[in-house]
Amino acid sequence: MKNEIVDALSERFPGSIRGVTELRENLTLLELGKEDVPRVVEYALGSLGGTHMTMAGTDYTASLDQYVIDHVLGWYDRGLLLVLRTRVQKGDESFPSVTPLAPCADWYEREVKESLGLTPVGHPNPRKLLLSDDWPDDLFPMRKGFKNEAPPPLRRDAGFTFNAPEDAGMFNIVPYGPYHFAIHEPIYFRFHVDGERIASVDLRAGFNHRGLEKIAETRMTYETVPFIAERVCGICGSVHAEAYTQALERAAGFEPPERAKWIRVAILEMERIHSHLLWLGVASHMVGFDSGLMQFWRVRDRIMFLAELLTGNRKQYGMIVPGGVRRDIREDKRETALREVSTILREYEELFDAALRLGTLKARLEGVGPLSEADARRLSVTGPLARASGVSMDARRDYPYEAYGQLEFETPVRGEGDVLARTIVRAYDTFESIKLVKQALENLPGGPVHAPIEYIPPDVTSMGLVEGPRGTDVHYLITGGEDTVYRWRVRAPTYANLPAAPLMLRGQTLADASVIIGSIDPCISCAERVIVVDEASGRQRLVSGDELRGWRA
Amino acid sequence: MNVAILALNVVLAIIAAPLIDGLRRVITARLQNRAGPPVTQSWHDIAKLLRKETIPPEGAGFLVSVLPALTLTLSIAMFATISTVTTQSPIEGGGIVFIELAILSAFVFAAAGSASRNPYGVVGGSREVILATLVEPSIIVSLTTLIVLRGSTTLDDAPIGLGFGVPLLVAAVAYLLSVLAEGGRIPFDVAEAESELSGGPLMEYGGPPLAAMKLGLYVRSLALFSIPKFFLTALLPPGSLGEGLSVTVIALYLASLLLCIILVSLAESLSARFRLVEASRFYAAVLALSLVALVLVYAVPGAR
Amino acid sequence: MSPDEAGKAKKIGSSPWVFHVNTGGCNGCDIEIVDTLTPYFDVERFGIKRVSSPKHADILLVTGPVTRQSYGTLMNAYEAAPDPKLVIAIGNCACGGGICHDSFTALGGVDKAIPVDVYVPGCPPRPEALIHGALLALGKADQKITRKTYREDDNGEARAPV
Amino acid sequence: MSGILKLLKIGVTKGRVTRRYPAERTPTPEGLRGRPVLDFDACIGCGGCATACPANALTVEEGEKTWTLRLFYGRCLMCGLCEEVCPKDAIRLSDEYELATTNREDLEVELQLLRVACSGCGKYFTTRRVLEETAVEYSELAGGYSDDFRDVITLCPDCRRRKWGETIADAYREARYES
Repeated sequence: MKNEIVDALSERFPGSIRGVTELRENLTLLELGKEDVPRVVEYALGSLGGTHMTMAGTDYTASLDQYVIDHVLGWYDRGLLLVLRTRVQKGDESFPSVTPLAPCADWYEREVKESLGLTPVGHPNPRKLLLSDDWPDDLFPMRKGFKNEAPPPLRRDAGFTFNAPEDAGMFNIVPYGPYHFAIHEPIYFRFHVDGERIASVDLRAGFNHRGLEKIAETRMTYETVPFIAERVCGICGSVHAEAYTQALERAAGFEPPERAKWIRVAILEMERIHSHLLWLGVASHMVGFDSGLMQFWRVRDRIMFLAELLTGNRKQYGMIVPGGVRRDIREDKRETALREVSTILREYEELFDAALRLGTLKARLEGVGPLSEADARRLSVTGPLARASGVSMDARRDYPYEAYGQLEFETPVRGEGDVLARTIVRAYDTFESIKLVKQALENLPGGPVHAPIEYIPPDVTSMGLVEGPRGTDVHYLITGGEDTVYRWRVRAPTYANLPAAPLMLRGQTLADASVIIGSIDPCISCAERVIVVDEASGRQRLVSGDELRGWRA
Repeated sequence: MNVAILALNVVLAIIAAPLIDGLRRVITARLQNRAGPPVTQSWHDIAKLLRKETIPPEGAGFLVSVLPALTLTLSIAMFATISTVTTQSPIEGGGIVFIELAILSAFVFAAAGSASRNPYGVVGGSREVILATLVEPSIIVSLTTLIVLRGSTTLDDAPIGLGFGVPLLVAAVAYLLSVLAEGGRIPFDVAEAESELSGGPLMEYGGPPLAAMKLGLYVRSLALFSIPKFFLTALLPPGSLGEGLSVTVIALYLASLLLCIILVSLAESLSARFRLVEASRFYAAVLALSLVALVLVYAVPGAR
Repeated sequence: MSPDEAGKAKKIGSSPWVFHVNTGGCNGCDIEIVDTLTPYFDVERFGIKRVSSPKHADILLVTGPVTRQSYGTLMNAYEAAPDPKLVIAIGNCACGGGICHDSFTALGGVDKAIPVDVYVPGCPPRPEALIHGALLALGKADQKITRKTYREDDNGEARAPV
Repeated sequence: MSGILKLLKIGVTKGRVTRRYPAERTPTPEGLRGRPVLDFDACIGCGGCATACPANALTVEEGEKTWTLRLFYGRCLMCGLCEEVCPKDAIRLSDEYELATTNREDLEVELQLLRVACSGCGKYFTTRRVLEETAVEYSELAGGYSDDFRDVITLCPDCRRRKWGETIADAYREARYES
């Protein structure tokens, strides 16, 4: 098949592309010199309309004396993926930063810097992202030589450099988090507030960084990685298991049995229903609509009971593994499930009708936390956040996997770009998911649910793309020998979406901060990392650990 | 001044106020299809807080140790000025004292928040001040309407056979609406707003001081909830109520309390929290309504 | 349960206010904690209320394996909570590090940082299990499992459990 | 306004849905993944479960004369991989979920089996039960439980290799001698 994107890039940068490899259909790898990467990425995103999917650095010093850095770009409208590969030689651990030209690379480059020790030259804000304040600057956990068993001693006195407010003037510093009532995960925002108006925002996370990728690369086998992948996130765990499994199965050229594909769809969509209902409840709570929390979760609990019936656990289903699924859905359980799904649909319709027509709720959501379509594209945000800003993207539709190609569903898109639009997109998406679960269970084909994968070739670069409740989950995988992954890079949707938070918060009031942050549906443990964000700010100020401690909660 | 009734009121405040809050929690829970706590829950909460250790807010001084107790004292004093289960009021002209204490206790509560120096406490405190300046006038005006109609600044249950008229009705509605707002529950919990401000003024307090602040808020609510009864008893023909404890007064009292609690629960379970702007707009409308009532008292012939 | 814990539980009585500290959990346990507040399980029945400040807390519900970055904030929350206070470690990560027990960036269990009164394992624990854990902490439920040791003795006979 | 009324209708008509746990227990669905329980009599000590366990909740410690399997519920994901790999159904997931304890130790299960010594070098090399299991499995192949068979099966892998080596060497010498 002719690949217009590769052609366009070859035409525009004739001397830069050193090699073209088709890894598999619609996944092409381009070799670039490291000095060419920023221009090519900028052109591909800006002029060719691509989306930045992920970026991963891999330590190959043991075998090749070099590091490999891959940018993965996607074209949803064409169903294409492009890997831009560049190599950094050992001894010269630096590369030109892409961030000044394409801000969406910000976090990725900082992560590569701290975890592999490769310096992005020209990065405007190279602070820590996911490692703790007390982590030494010269210890790089994702290098293959680093052993899990030898962490440096804990220190409580380490500080973090926060950005100063952008404008001169009098501001109150209002800390938000790490333990805020409305957000169930630790993340730390610092607002500079003028009255109740938020003037600027800085953000520090990494509270949730558990180094799961390192564990997977050192301790796990191909068969057990899905279980740690599920624990990347307790809400959309199956999405991660599916994305990993997809990447692995594609690397092995393996097709799972037909029945397994349909069961996977049912599981993934059940998870989306519970996640969206959860979000609708939590968002209601964030704007002080506690009955919304109670009612949406009342309906949600039914799907949890159903999940427990089908998988044996309310979440962390442990269903999706390489080769298929672990449990079959027995006929009697399938019938119960179909009945239950109808009940859930009825209950949800009723609640949708009541809660989402509530004037006081609408008043709190409308016009709040705007994100323009241009900004959404520039930052390569994903999922409902992008779809509420008029960017139509859905990996289920655009990069079909499992049985999605044979199922009927729509992708709700809105253009307003405010919190209300995000709410509506999710609320309608829930209907689509209920429809999908129904279709999948009604048309479940016969046959086995698991087949062994005979051979997984080493050193294959593969990608798994799954549309999770929060957006496209991108798993980048390089297979290794001896039953273990060589590199596994999880790009959870929140990782792409959180950098948009400061943009949406600026100029809004403190009262709306919770729901604006919430409107991303942040899954901090997914993003697993975090720090800064405010690209625009210049001056910095050092904050000691003591100052942080004073805020407690 | 009737010391016996005063003492009765103080005891009543401490015993009944947490029960009122407990009842609100139960009704709200039922409207959310769940079991809810026992009615006595808020009591247990206060008792437990008293058993806890006090950790003073960081970096704050003298004020934080005094203001919580002051909040409680003012609230109890406020409740003590009115007649509750008896027909007589403990204090002559208690209506004026009541209004003054209502205003004062709101500001002391706000000050207690700001004194904790926690950014959320400060923001919550400033919100509380803004809200109080907006909502207290409507309470003052609608209460004044009642006082003018009854022709007495003493808040007691003397039946005066007041004719039922539009001014009284409008004043009662305006009062109920402002009481809703004063209850500090959703959608009016703008100052405490747990999911925005993590409890605002209350955030830095723990143990006994928190018990004092909480009980203060409960008693204050109870006091405000006690007023609608006067709109009802005023309608009764003169001499229909005896002296001292009165079954009719108690029945009317319980009914009006229940009405207030149900209204608060309904508002709490059927709406999202107002923002400061929306709350102010609501209060402005309520204030306008109460002013209309006051004007009507003089405009409608024979209203007084 | 030690007499000390029983004393604390008695003081907290039927008004346990909980403060939730996520020290790097995956959200699974955290969401189940919220789930216990919602209609099907509604722990307000037991007077349990989630509070927004550790200063109001009687019980700290700690989830997650205690990542390096959240260690300091966990300590702050623990120090800010007034006595008597109880700590419940919720989920595998909090109980023993779970799947990330050997991570370079996690301590691998809450008891490595602060004393834990009750462990509630599960990945995630069911809401009922969480309620059981809370009631156990308050001295209102009994522990269902105990340590078991099985030993084979010299003649090959099973000698179990010890 | 219609939203408010509809919400009120839900609140009033749906009634109380709260389950009465712990007074009443809702039955758990069949196939619930509760805590794994060990069957001491069935376990032979192969250690397959510990290898499969993604969270290292199951660990094996090999002493000189003892083989110890430790199960720590504080790490167990209840994924059921151990149940899948166990050849003797000695570990299976139960439907018990109330695992809260006040002591960390109460979350542990320890299972200790005896190891047997090699009939050649005297080194302890596997559990008695694995040996018995192997004996039963292979005795048929070997045409009954003979002394020869016992001599082979009770050797540790090193001794067995040496013995095979010697046997082959003998056979080779014999063949050369004959030629």
